[in-house]
Amino acid sequence: MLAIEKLNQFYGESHTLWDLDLEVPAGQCTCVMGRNGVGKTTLLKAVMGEVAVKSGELRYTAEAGEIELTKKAVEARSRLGIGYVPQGRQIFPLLTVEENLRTGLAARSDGLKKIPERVYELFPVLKEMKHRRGGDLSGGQQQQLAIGRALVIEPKLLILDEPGEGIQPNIVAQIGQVIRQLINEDGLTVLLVEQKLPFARKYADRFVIMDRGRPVAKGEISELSNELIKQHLTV
Amino acid sequence: MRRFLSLALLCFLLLGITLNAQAQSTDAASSSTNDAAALELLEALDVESYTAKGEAITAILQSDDERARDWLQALLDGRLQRTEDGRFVLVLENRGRDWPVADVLTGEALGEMSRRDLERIGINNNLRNQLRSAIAVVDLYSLNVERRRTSAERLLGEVDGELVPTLDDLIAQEEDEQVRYRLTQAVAIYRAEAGEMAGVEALDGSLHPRSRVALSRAANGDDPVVANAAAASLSGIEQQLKINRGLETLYFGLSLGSVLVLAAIGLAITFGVMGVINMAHGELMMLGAYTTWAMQQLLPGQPGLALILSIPAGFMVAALAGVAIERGVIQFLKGRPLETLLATFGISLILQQLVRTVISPLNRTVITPEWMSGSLVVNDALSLTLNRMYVLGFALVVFAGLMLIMRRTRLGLEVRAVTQNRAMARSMGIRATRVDIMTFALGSGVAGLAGVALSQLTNVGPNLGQNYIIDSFMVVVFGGVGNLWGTLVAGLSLGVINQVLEPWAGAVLAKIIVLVFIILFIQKRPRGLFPQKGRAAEG
Amino acid sequence: QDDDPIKVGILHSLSGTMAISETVLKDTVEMLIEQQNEAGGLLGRQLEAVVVDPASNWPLFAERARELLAQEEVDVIFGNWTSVSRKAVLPVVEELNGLLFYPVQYEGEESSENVFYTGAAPNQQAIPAVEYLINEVGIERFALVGTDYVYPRTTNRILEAFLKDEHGIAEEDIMVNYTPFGHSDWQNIVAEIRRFGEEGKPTAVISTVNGDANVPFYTELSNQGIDAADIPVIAFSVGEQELTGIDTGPLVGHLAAWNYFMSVDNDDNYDFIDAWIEYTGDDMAVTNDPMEAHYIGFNMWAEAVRKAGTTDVDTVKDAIIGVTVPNLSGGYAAMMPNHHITKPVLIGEIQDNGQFDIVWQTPSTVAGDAWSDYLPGSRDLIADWRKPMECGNFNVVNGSCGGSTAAEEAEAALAE
Amino acid sequence: MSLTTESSTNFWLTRPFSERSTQIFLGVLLAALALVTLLHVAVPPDNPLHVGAYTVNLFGKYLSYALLAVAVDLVWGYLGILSLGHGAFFAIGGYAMGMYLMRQIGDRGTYGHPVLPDFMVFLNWDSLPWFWHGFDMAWFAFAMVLLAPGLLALVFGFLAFRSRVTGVYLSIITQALTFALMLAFFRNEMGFGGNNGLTDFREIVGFDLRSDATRLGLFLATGVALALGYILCRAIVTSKLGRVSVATRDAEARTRFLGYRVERFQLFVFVVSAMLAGLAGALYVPQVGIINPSEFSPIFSIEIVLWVALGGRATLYGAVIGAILVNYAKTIFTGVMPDAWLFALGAMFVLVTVFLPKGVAGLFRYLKRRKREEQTTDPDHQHTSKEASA
Amino acid sequence: MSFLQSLTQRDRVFDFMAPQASPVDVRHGPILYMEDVTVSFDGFKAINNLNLTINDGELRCIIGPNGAGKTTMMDIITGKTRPTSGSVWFGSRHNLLHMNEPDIASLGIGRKFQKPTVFEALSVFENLELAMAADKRIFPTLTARMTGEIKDRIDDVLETIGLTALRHQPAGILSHGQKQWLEIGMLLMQRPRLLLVDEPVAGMTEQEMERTAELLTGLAGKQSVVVVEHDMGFVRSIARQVTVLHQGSVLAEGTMDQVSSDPKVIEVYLGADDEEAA
Ligand SMILES: Nc1ncnc2c1ncn2[C@@H]1O[C@H](COP(=O)(O)OP(=O)(O)OP(=O)(O)O)[C@@H](O)[C@H]1O
Ligand SMILES: Nc1ncnc2c1ncn2[C@@H]1O[C@H](COP(=O)(O)OP(=O)(O)OP(=O)(O)O)[C@@H](O)[C@H]1O
Ligand SMILES: NC(N)=O
Ligand SMILES: [Mg+2]
Ligand SMILES: [Mg+2]
Repeated sequence: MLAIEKLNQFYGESHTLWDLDLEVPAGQCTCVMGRNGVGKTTLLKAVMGEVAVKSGELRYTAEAGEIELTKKAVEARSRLGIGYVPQGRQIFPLLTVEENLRTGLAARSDGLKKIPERVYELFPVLKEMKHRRGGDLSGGQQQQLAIGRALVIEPKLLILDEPGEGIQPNIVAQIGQVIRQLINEDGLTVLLVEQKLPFARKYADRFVIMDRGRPVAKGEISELSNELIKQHLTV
Repeated sequence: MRRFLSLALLCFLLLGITLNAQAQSTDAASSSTNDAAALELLEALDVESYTAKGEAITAILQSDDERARDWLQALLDGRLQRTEDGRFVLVLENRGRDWPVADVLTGEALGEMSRRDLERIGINNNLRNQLRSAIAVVDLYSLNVERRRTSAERLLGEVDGELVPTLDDLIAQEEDEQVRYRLTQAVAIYRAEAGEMAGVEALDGSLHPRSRVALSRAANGDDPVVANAAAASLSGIEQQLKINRGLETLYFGLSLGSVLVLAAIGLAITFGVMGVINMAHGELMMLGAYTTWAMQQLLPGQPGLALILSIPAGFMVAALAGVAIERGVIQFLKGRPLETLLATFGISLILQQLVRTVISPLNRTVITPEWMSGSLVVNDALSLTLNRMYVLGFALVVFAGLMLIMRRTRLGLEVRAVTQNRAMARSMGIRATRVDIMTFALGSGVAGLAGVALSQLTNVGPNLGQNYIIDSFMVVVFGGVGNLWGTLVAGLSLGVINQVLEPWAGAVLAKIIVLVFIILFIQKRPRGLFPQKGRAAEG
Repeated sequence: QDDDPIKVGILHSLSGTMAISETVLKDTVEMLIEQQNEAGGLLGRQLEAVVVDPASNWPLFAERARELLAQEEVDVIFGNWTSVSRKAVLPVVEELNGLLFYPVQYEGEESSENVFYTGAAPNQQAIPAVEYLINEVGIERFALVGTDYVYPRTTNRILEAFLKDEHGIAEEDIMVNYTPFGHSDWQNIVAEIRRFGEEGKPTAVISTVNGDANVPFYTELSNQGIDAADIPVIAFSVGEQELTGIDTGPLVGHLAAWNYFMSVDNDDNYDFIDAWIEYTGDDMAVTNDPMEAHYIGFNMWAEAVRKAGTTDVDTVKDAIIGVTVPNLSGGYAAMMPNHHITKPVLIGEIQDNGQFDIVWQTPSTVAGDAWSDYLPGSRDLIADWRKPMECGNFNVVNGSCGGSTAAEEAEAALAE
Repeated sequence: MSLTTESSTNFWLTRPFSERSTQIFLGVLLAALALVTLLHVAVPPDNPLHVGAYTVNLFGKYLSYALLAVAVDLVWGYLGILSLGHGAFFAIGGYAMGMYLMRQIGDRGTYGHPVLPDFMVFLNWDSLPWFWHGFDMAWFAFAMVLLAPGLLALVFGFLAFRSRVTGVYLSIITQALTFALMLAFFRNEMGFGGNNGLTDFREIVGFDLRSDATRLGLFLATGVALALGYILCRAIVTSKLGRVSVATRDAEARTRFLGYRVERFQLFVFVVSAMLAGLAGALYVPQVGIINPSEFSPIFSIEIVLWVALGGRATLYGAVIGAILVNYAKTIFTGVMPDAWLFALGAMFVLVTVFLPKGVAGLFRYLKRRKREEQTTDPDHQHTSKEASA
Repeated sequence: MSFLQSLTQRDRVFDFMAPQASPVDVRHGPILYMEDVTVSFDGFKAINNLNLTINDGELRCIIGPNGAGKTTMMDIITGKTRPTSGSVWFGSRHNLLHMNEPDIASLGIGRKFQKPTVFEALSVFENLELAMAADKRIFPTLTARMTGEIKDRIDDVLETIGLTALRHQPAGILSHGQKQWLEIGMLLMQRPRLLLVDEPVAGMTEQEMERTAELLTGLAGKQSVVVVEHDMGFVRSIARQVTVLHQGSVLAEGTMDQVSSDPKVIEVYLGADDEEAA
């Protein structure tokens, strides 16, 4: 689905991603892990186009065939079916919940004018609070809104940056199940950043551990041993 | 002077003929023999002394020439002129260096003449009054109801004893309700001033200023009964006047408010919604106003049509200028809202000077079309100026339109999303660049519309924008940034407050008080009239 | 040195709020210079215009004036419109001993050794205008409406005193109203004027409303149906230039008092107009009173230079007193010892072609009075810059020259 | 922001002297003052190097504008308060000075009244209004130069900051303030000379205002005031209080949760800034010879902000550069191309914003960084060089 | 107050002369006491008759569904939000409802926000410096000096939060997790009597979570700590007393085991398969 090759990214003078290679197989959930500040969020932003990359390739397989993403504008990427749930929620604080969701309609190719009912089914609180301003929601509600908003696009590739953050346990579990369901039934591909091992273990297919801007270990999720964790995730 | 009208009317009546009866009996053949007499009549006008001219006017009035009214009208308009060879001509169009003229007596067009070679038969305000009255007298017998109404109106306060019986006759014959009412009133005013009870009674409840003058004279009269009745009438009228004055002030306030709303509403989009501190907003309005001027130049003689066409044209011109500004400058300042202040200030300087250099540093004349000038008369004490009524309506329509666009179209949602979180909006597939261009164009276009409207109220000149920019920002902020309703309510209420204060505080102090009021109000509501509430706004 | 051109400084705002009035004055002086050069220059030397833009900013006026005198070393300056700009420039021209020709009607109460006032003083405009209203039109009630600054305030004070003392007009028959610069909403004031005029006595408005505020003022007047025949407005700051920005149709018959109108029927005037139209290349170009003032001022200066045989400021200053040149209305203007000139006063009625029809004029010219006879503080002052008096504010009561000598004494004391 | 926190253990007022930027600034300023003085006094007038009285006067005016810009940068750059009304404080300081200068005229006015200024005689006033008393004494007037704007800022700021008026709302009410004052001062009844303002000054503390020596003195005094004002502002911004200000600018609410009474910090800095603006106005007036209500005009206040933005916000020296640059450009352009100078000035504003996002000062810093980068071109050392540059 | 008094009690006139806030009175046990607190936003009751008592030196965990009102509760304590009704006392002397944010902060209530908020233009070091407990009035702040002692303390905290290497970087460039740490560091610098910590371990790895747990349990005893967190593993590892909030009021209270076996809590919050998350 997405193949990343030799990706280099800089913030001003500081080199954040170093010759990064990464494969995100279609129809699977790939989980990126790593300590604070190693560049996970930066990687996702680079895929979305929110930060400029210095060099490297992002090859994305869409219906129309393989597309080089680095040449695409940000808004074009979401129109190619990439949904993004950023870290820190990034909802539109002064738009109502409903309007927040409606922004996602822009990227849909089918010109749908209504918010898919499925989103509300998944997060009933959003329906309840439809007319409240996004910024007034509680942290967890905002996170649910951010996920719901990405689902409005009906993405082919869903990028999630710590989606469980601030969400109550039973809904976290529910989110995990929905993701699995979408993967299994609709063939969705997921690129996930997650720190919480139980969640990763339960819902991801593959893992990648990053350190200092490059992957240092990868494999099937079952191969994620305590050994590896000690080695790369302990401070 | 005051009594001239009745005098004129009297002479006119003494002749025992009416012009319209005359007009029917005149035939073309007799006109050439009349020309010599006519020339003599006109010659009498071409003298130095205004007194002599006055006499000449009376003479014309008493002549039985059917062209008398036209001559008097031409004289009144300053179009009656003389060539060097002594011919009387009518100037058809007196702008520029050479004017098209026609012979007064024959009506034959004489082509263009240099203004140097023409000498106007001058009149002054006294003569102007006399002429108006003279025309009114003629018109009192006119078949045209409008003319009769105008002349009846002129009679208010101008009637004297000798005229009363004639007028009573006329009243009896008159078919038109309004003319009859005015004539009755005119007679009543004379009677009230003469201390007659009938006059006082007839004037009860009349709001016309002349009636009031008459009543107050009657109230100071000798007969205590009449005086008391007049005083009672007067106090009733005063009461009525107070109400009317209140309504008038409210109208003034709303109309000033609508100007503020129009000036601010475009800014409520570019600044309030997009966050661009657009100091060139005023100059965009100026472009709209100049578009109106240019339209009127393109369509000479059709100021009304030109004005209507200016609405789309003004919008387009300003919107295109807005696009140019957005593409040329503002797009490079994303995320640096304060810098937009600097750049757009520069743009406003450039636009101002551009107009000075390319067009002129002087103000331009924009003509008010017939249907927009004058007032809508509600009653004798209250009339609402038409141009401002149109502007008020226009402001409301523009507001409603904008509201629809911002609330009901996708653009409204997208622009808010883009301003609140640009990166995220783009990640959601919103074409931020396009949204920026369209929104800025919309805000600018509305500024252009404001300019079109302002061209009917104030100077169309290079300083137009400067005069409104401060007020515009104040209205937007006072209403609460980002809230269109706020802009509307703020504009209208500031307008009303200002106009309510003005009569007792004076214009300067009223303005100061309004500013102090804004400062204090913001203390109470630090985020304007309609603030964004809740967590979201506090950040 | 002798072949160097004579430098003429032009100090008029070409940008900012005053550009609207002042730009044409810059062009006028440039035209006059061009004409003079075509006629062979002055003293065999060419003239050269030095134009600067004080941008309607008063401190900048002072700075530019200093630049003209100290850096450019101009021989004379034609400039300024507003009184405040003149006040800002005054200390500079006095200090650097320059010559300034000021072309605009103003409030008086000033006479500087270095300034020549070619515009009207109040006695050359306001007073005759009111006389006309009372004697010829029969007005009994006056609304004095003005922009809130010194010129209208002073003029109105003089007029109030004049109306009450000389014509016995009662307090309640005088209404006074001030508005800020650029005032654009006249609804209330015009309504008030309308009511003021509805009391049964013939009423007139005396307007000292300035510049940009006039268009909305007249627009409102006509919309509220105030007609010149009912309540005439006589203005002191509305000329042909201002009328080019107004739809004059509804204004016909309103009045203005000036010392010159474009419609003056005189061949000198027609020549001037033709030259102006040619110079601007605009068929519709109009002339106005301050332009005439510059025309007179320029010719007076040229004449004085010719008479003195030099452009030296002190010599020219002495030579110019008494110089007489033709004005554009068929008469002559003479420079008086108080640095004001003689002018005829004309009353004109607005025509629908944006011109004025002259309906009245003073039988002879009136000499400008620097110090008003109607103000208590200045009643006793006279100005005379001839030797030996050489004083701008000589107090005839105590027989001494007011501030100036005191300043000189202080300067002398300081120098020691 | 390169705050040398760790070395700043000395007395807060002397702290700026240890900064390189301040050293350079003061060095350049003092050198310029000395050079102008020298070229004015020691070089004969016919020498092309001679600096005339006109130029000295002009520079004096620029320097007072520069001080005003520094005052605005203090509140805008470091406190995040975009004041669109600082012209009011400048003008009030100017009026205080103007009143003193008017009283110095004494009976040398045109009407020769011993006490009343000309415009009061002319308006037929019989006595001095109460607020004019005391201005015949230099010490009182000079105190008022600081106190009057300071007091206005105190009252206005107290109300505004207490109510937590922020952002554009604050900007607009500062604008309303100066607008209201402008209209008020235009009124002749106010007793400040109306539109004509105060002019025709003769002398200041006994020195003839029309002499070149006084002019040089005023120029030097303004230069010194600018230096002192700069040092004071620098001392404030490098202190912990300066960092609290920056914190307030970026996250006002968060600063409160740390226990800082934000409104008082804002008030303090605002008042200091207003007083500096007043001082600038007081130095400006005797040099230009007039003060009138147009200094209160909102557009003037916006222009001040433009100088700061153009020079580079939040640098202080940028404000100085901006003020001098814009006004020098104005002087040059209005003389050289009187018909088209607004095009040039407008274009300058546009180009600087688009091409120099951090103003002229930003350009300096960019060039400095470029130079340093060239010295450390080894890409592997980027991380370390980044840390070293901190 | 007489005029004379107003002159002598100048601290009431000039705030910068006011003495440091008086110490908290905890003789009666609780350091924080909330009674019948209700907050409504346009009719929606985010907090509904909430009663809560925190004892001096206690470490209390608060859990509850999204939107239960946990953050709002902290907003009330810190003065950000004014309750519609009810009372909130700090110790037995200070009525928090009569104070504003800085007053409450200087009394010794520190807070870490759910969404990390740091001063982005200031360096990490300066962020900590500003947070430090110190005299926060104007003139002391203006004349404050950087002593070796202060530097050592900041260095200590930098070490603890693992940001030593980034000390001179502007806080704006930190990653999400690093900002979380910086906020915790600022809280440590503040040395408050009562710490309110909203979701401290969001976005942290297991190991970092352990460190945070140690840190917070270490503080308890000397200081009182209120932790809001959704990570049950973390809560279990530090919790002694747990309060469950639901729809603005207390749903359950007790030890972790008691609470997590409460069917109501399982229903609204934990969900059936809680054992996974644990
Ligand atoms: N200003 C406001 N206007 C309207 N509703 C609000 C406002 N502030 C909070 N709320 C609502 O109050 C409820 C409580 O919010 P709060 O942030 O306290 O929840 P929380 O317990 O912290 O949740 P989370 O665990 O998701 O952070 C939520 O439903 C929220 O939508
Ligand atoms: N705008 C920026 N400018 C400079 N450096 C930045 C910027 N944003 C992030 N960084 C740095 O880049 C590095 C990677 O940041 P990133 O946000 O990708 O980390 P992360 O792996 O997502 O961490 P976390 O788990 O804390 O979210 C960090 O060291 C951070 O300080
Ligand atoms: N002198 C004038 N009109 O200001
Ligand atoms: Mg991250
Ligand atoms: Mg919360």
